[in-house]
Amino acid sequence: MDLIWLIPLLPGLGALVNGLVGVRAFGKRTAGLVANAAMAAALALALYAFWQLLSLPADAREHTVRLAAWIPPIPLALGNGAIGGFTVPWGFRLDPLSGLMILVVTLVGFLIHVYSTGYMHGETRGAYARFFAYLNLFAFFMLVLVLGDNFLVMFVGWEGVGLCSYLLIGYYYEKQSASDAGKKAFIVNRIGDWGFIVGIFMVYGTFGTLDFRAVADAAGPMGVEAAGFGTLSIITLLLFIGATGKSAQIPLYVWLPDAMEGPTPVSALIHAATMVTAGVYMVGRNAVLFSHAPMTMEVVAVVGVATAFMAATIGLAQHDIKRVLAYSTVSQLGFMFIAMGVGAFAAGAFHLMTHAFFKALLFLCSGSVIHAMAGEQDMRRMGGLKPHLPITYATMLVGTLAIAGIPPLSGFFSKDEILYRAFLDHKVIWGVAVATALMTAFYMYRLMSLTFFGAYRGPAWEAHGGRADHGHAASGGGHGHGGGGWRGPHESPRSMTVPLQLLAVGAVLAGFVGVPAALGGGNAIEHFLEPSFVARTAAPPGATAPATHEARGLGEAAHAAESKGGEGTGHAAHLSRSAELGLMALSVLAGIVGIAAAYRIFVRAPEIAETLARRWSGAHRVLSNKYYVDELYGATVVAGTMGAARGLWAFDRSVVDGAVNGSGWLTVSSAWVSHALDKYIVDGLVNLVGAVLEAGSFVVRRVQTGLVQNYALVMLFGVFAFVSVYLFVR
Amino acid sequence: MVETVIVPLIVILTVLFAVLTTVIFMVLLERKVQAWVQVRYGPMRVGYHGLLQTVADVLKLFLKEDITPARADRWLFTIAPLMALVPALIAFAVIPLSRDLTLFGLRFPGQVADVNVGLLYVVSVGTLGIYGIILGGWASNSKYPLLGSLRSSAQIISYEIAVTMTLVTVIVLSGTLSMTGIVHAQLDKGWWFGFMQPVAFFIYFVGGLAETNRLPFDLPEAEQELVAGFHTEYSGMRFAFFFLAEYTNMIVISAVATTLFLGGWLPPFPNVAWLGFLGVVPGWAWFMLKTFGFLYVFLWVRATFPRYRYDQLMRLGWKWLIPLSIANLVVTGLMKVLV
Amino acid sequence: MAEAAAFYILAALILGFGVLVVTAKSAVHSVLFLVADFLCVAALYVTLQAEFLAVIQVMVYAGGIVVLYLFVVMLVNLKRPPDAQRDPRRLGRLGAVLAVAVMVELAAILAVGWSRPEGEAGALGPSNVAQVGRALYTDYLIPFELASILLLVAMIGAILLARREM
Amino acid sequence: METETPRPMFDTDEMVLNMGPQHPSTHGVLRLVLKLDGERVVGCDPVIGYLHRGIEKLSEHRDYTQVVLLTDRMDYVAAATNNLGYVETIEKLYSLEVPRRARYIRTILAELQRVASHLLWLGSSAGDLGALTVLLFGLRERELVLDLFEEYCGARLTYNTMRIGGQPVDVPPDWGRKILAFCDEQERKLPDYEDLLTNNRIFLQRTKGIGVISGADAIALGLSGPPLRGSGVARDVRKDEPYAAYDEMDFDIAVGTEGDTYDRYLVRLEEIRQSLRILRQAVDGLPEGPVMGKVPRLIKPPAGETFHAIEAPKGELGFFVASDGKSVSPYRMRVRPASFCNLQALPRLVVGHLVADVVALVGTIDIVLGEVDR
Amino acid sequence: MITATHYLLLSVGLFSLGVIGVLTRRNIIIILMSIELMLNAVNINLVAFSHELQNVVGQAFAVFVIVIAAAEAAVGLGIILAFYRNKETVNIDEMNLLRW
Repeated sequence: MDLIWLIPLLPGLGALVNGLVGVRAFGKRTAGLVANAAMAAALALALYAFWQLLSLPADAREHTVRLAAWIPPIPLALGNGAIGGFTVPWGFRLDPLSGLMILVVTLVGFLIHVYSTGYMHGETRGAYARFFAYLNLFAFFMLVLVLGDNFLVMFVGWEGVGLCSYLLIGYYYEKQSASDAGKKAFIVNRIGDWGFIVGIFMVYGTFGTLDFRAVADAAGPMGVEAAGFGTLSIITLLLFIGATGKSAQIPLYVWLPDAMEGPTPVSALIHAATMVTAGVYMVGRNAVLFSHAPMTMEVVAVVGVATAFMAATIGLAQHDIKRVLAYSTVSQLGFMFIAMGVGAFAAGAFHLMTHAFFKALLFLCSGSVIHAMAGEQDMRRMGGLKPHLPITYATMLVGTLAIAGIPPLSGFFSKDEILYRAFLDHKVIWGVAVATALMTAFYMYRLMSLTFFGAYRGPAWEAHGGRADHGHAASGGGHGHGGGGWRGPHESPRSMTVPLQLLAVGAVLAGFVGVPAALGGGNAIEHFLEPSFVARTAAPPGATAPATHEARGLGEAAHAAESKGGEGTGHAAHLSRSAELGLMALSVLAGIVGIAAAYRIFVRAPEIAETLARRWSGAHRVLSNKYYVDELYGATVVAGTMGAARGLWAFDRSVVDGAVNGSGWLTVSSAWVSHALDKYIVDGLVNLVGAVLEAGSFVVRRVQTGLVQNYALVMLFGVFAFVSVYLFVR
Repeated sequence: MVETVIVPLIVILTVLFAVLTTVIFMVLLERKVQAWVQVRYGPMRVGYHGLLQTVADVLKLFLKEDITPARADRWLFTIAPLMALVPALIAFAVIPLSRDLTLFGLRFPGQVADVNVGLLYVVSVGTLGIYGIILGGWASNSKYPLLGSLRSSAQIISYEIAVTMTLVTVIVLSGTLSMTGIVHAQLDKGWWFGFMQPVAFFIYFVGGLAETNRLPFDLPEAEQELVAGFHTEYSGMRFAFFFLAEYTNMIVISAVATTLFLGGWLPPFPNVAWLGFLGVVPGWAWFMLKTFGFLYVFLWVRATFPRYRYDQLMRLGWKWLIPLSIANLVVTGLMKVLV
Repeated sequence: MAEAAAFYILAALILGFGVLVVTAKSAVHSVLFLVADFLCVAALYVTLQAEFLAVIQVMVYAGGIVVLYLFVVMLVNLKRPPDAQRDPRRLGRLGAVLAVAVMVELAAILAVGWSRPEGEAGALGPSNVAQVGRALYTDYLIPFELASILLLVAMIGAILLARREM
Repeated sequence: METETPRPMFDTDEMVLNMGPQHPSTHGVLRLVLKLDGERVVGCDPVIGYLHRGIEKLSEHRDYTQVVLLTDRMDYVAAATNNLGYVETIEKLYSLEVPRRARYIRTILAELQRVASHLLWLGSSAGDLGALTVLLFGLRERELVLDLFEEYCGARLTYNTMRIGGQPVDVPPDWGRKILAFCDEQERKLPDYEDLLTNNRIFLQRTKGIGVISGADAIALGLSGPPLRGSGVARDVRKDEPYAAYDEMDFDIAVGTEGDTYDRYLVRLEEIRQSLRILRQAVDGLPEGPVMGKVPRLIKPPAGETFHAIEAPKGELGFFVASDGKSVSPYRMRVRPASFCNLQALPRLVVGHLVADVVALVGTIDIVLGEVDR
Repeated sequence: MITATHYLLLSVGLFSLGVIGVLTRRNIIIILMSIELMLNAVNINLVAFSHELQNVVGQAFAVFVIVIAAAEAAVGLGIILAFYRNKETVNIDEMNLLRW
């Protein structure tokens, strides 16, 4: 276990070798080999470390390795050591949570590396090595992120994965949309990072240390800020802002769908399985802080559920296969945040793990499909691919069922756990979540149907006999059909299908580590993860302790005693086993209903979809335009202060008008009224604001003469004022 | 009064006289030495073997018409030669020409002023000489002089870095900035620093050639290329000042080299007992001997080498001499710390 | 007495040359007055027993920085007089007035209300160089190194800026 | 080329620099209009004609013998070879037989002239690079050659020393021994130059790789003489189309490899050695006999025209003479001057080099403006 | 007797000259030179205090000021050169693109 620092370092070395040497010198085989070997070694080390961790007693499963001082104590005799005392080590900590994470990261990462060797083989040699260098670099930073034992090391990883995400989204940098998407992801993430880093400042200001364990231990004895909005609430809120950025929650989720411009393995690894879960991980890592700030928890849960719901609705109407999955990811991340918000940290982490498997699987399958269709991503031009892509179909079906929550696939257990805990916490959240689950099943099966069932709607390949088709032209990289023309959809090479199959196995089996008690399981994962979410000081944060003990419903007194303070967010209620089973059944039912509906609409009677879309055209347009959020952000945030007036106007145009259109089906008259209202009052107000601003700035800008000396004169005037005050007032 | 005013005045006048005389004979020496190297006689007509040739030249220059080009900046054109000459002359203030002498019951110091930052003084005053060159070139309002002056000043500044680095090595060895202190340090060590610092000495020598615009670094005045460099437009007395400044600078370089690397007014190997008889020769004579020896090498080099091209010269300065001098400094520092 | 005479002469020279720097028509003349000004300041340092600083002032300012100015003045070989265009919105005169006002005020503060700050009077020994060096290399080592890095960065930046685009 | 070389700092615009016609290192009244980018030459335009005296036209109004005197004024540092070229042309046109002794004497004079010319070149071009001592050394030895010429014909620069059909005078007594003594002396002095230049780092830096011109380019530009041989082309009229007594002499052609300034320097030094070798052979083998052939009193060649070239020190010197058979002066004379043709290479050589190299390159092609402009 | 006050008055005067130069001249090179004047005024201050307090710290800081001045001159003049190459002017009144 002392070697855990090697786990991130190996991919780092791989990145270094590929990045410095490989880009110029390596052939594709060598580059792929280097990257895969680094990941394989990291995986092996991670497995070994995890095994060692398991072999420890449950209460001692924590191991810290400090490599060196990063920010050493500065021997400055300034003041009372206030400056010199700031030290940060390069520390790595292995505990159950990070152990789980490194397993997920290295395992999924390794499989995706393997997959990528097949998926990316059409790239040129340098670009291929570059891709693997980025991928390895990402693994390095991700592992630093999860293994870091303090905020600052985590922040290094945090920013590093952001960087890699940017690099990989913009991998096809000659494509305008890809580089734009990369920039968007980067910038949106910065907004979140602002919150994160301010949170870190506050953590240091409050606790005087950045070590997670020390912070948790210090926070443990503090009172729960149930009534007021105290320091911990502010800290956690700020941290959560960081998490929303990284994990694509409202309002900062917009970058993730665009991030699908990157190569599909990247979407799978970074934007589904690992990086985007960093926010969840971070919240879980600071579970003690969060559990002391119930108000933040509520915010987390509400944001989570809102995100889940909103993303799921958007997912209903998307045509791009990867975008559907992207919104699905956002939605599932919302689920994880629901779990975090209701205090079910372990459940969240559990869902994180299962999600990593099935979502990576789904993405890779979609990659396989895209590969087969020579870069086509629009589902309207797919269909009937099942006979062509048997393995992909099978594995994707597994993934779909898993995400839909069909037992006994992994998604069932984790999602059900979350729903259960949400139910305990708040019924409305639960309700929305179940609806979301239904929609999840629906749009996933819609995806399956549009892709694999029905008639083939894609470009013909025999008649054209070449690659002159639009589908291919649309693909930035021209995935791997280097020499010859496209000869129709075909199954992917073994290097791609084998990871699919392995991930499918994972997606099936991963849930069994967390079979809930109601089904006779031990919910092993929850006990395993528990120590990570609690402070070691056993001071209870109030009256919740017995309830917590109760709620857990386990017999392990010793374990409960030490974890009193942790999970205790006060879900006092506990349901009977039958009720729990009922809930389960309900959620399964939701999944089945969703699938059935999708089957009905998209497979049996495709015309229904058309009809629906026409009938609900307003809603449909809103959904397929993703609630106009991108446009909103574009207008408000991007255009900046100067365009504030115009931004409001755009807001009015897109949101209000969109809403008007959406509700146009009510009555013609009400639409007319609202239109009039809109035009004369709303527009009038907004335009007034804009006009005032514009006129004001027109006047004020004259001060900006551009003459440096006038600016200096103003400075001098300031000096003059000060000196005068000093001279006369003193 | 005598001690504070008259004695320094005498010393100053002596030094000034010595320097100016040396300059005059330096010019003659240059012509003679070069002639001898080239198997000629050199000037023979004025005085015995041309001894008074320079005097005649100077007289001629002083009597010549003093032309100021049209559209030249009169004011700068006039003071530029002085700005070149004055720094060269005042640099002698801190150079110890001899040990302190006692004559007629009065104590005469061996130098005008023993400043505790003497070496830095020499360097800083040396940098001021550039102004004369740049302004002379600029004020002429002509293309060739401007180019020549820019080249010249760029060259001087470039080589000054390397030269200053070698001076730092000497400071490291001696532990003082006072010129007299440096001579005494050589007495204490028993070795001239030239023997202890051959690399520094060599760099100093090369840099000295470059700073005084001597062959093989005489580009600024390369007759074949830029006609006559920054003083193309000068004639008569003002030209004489530039000329004087150039030779004075040569003597400054030589005198500083003598002080720093050749033991100043010390006889060779001052600590070797059986060479003690060398002390019979007075210190100022040793100093003169060494300075002229060094100057002779200047002339020798001039008679031997072709000229560098400008870019080659810059390359030599920046890519060889400066790194070499820094490396030398580092090694010297290490030796000082370790040994 | 001698000290006072030196101070007044030097002060007059410094201010006089300062005025000339600011008012000179030609930039080259301005540069020259600046050099003269700096040399006078160096002389003032000598009277203040800061010989090292005086030499540094001559070496770095007069021998380095101002030469750089001179180079640039010569390179910037103007086709039309630099002061040709005048922006009417610039409030130069007001600035001068304000500057004079500030000067008067500061002088008033100094003349009326200022007294020597109380501080432990150290001892400036004869070996000025050693003392400055010791201060720079012990107490102010980090600022010193930072300053050297600043110089390096400035050097690289200046080279990049002055270099022609390839 | 221009885009790759780093530009020096002090440049603002492309600047036109006028070098000459009054400039110490253009060897006469050559004017070079240089286009500079900073210090780098991007264009060079030689302007000639400042020394034009109309020698070719003048000769149409002088009789054939008087023209010899005009040829002296072309390449005035190598007057003897000019004479040789001219008289041999007329002899060819007139089909005159020249006595063997005269041919030997002509060979001796031509080779002495070559040595003198190369010495002057060595001195002046080294002087351009700042090596003043070499300049004086070169001039010193050249004085010895001039002494020999003076002894033979009484003149030191413009000899007018050949006649159509033979030599005007026989060699003075003891002249051969003095030539041999000079050869020995010169042999001893050559290492002096080499010591000062051949392995001098600064000289190498100034000449190696400067003004490179390939053999093919040199031929294309019509170069001849040392600039051609420096580029590795073994073309020497003395070997290829022997004249005077060269067919009886044993010597080697000095050839360079790189075609740069340094190789041309080496070629010229080697040519001095070879000249000394020829001189020794010629003096030793000087046959007895008359020095003047049978020539009509009135030289009036038959109608016709001819061209004849010799290897002058600067390169191939050719004379084209047309006679109408009636007049006593050439109907038309045209000179193919070595310097003029070699000068064509200058713009090619200097582009891309620095201004300071222009001086070295003007030196390396060894031109005399008297021959360029005529 | 020359006290620190005298030096401070001198410094104030020199500084104000620099300020006037900065505010009134249009040649940006002269403006930079005026800034050098101001820096020198500061240095006079520092050295005067160093003398007054018999403490070498003031001189150490003066050295730093000189370093800053060198850096400022190098970069500032580099910018001026670059600007001059583009606009053919060093008139600060024509450097007014940073507005509106």
